[in-house]
Amino acid sequence: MLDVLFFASIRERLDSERLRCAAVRDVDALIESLSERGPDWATVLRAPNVIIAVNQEIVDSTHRLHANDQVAFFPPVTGG
Amino acid sequence: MLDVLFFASIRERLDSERLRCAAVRDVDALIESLSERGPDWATVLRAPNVIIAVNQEIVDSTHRLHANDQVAFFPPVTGG
Amino acid sequence: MEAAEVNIQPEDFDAGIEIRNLREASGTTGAVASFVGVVSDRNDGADIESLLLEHYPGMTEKSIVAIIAQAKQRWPLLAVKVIHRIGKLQRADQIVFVGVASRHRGAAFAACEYIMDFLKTQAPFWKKEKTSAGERWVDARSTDTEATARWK
Amino acid sequence: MEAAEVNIQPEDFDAGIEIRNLREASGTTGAVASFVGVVSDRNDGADIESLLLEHYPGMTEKSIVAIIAQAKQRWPLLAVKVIHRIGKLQRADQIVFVGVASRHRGAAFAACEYIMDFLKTQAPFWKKEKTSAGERWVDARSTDTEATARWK
Repeated sequence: MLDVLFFASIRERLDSERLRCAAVRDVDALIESLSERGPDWATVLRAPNVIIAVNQEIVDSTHRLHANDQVAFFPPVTGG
Repeated sequence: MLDVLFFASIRERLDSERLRCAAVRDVDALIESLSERGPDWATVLRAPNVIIAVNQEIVDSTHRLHANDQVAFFPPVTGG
Repeated sequence: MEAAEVNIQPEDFDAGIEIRNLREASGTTGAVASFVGVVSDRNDGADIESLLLEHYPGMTEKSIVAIIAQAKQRWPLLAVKVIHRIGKLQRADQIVFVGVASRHRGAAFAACEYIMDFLKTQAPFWKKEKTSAGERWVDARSTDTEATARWK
Repeated sequence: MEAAEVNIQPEDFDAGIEIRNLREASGTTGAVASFVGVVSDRNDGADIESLLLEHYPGMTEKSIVAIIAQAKQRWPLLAVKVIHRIGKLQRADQIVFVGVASRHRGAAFAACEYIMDFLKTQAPFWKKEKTSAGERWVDARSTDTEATARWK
């Protein structure tokens, strides 16, 4: 299983903070699988400025996934 | 009269902190006049890194002097 | 016990205590440069009433530790401290502290600004502003991205 | 009453109080960058026991006020504070505080470093070190002169 997290505006737009889903080949395949959850999901997760982190390291959508990976989707950061 | 001040290593080498002397045309003339006070004075006051301030503004040795000017001689600064 | 280099916390901090700790952490340090970020009263033309700071627990600490490690590779640093607040903050509240001790003032200044610049663009924090017109997520600034580019 | 921007004093200072004053001096400031200089334990290969700081009363304040005015012409600053100690200082004592508040962190960092760089090369202070080998006047450093040159 994958541990999938959403933060900030993405969390709000998807109305989802965290979910678990079956392991797939890579992040692109995960987005494809998540897109079945609602009409907004593909738009939100494919937006050009979305940042993807796997196990808390920033990656791109071709990143390969493994069982128990933690995958996070979030907008550009605005701390400090 | 001029109010003449010496600081730090210059004060120590001349063994003088402050003196008053008759107004002269410019700083060069003041150094010439002060040089009569002892064999070291011309050497110390003409050393290439000596800084001259008149009325607390940095000047060069051609600076014209006026009655009641305050003239200071000091080495490169080392605060901070 | 050595204090952690990175604290993510809802509580306020005392910059004076942090600067004193940085001075003492390394004997006689020479130089401590520091930065305190404060909640602004205005942003993008609206009055800010309060701010909600969300973060990604775990990754936040990890990303700041990595930024500090990069800074230590570039400059000879003796001690570093980063504190970032989370949760609800009011106008004029302190948000972030970055302090750097070094023997050399140039290194302390540069590393402090480097850490702030990368924290702004890499550490997973998000600000939601409450203004008179309602709530909104703060947009990332292109000037912040440019600020990191000059360190390349 | 507004506090003076420049204090030349034998007494120690509390950087935390100064940073708080800078934050409060200008409502909500956004950014406060600050610097604390500390008496080093070593200089030019000798252990330093203590330091005597001499200055030129009157000109010191005037030169720092002029440096602050130059910084305010270059950057949009909300508040500035400079404290420099004089007299006898021990190893690890604080010597100097420079703090700058601005809405913009880049301006706060740059102005703080600018003021320190010019204070080092223009404000009439002189350090006499007491080492195990005796007393000596500290030599001016060419690196400090170079640090001001880059602001031209």
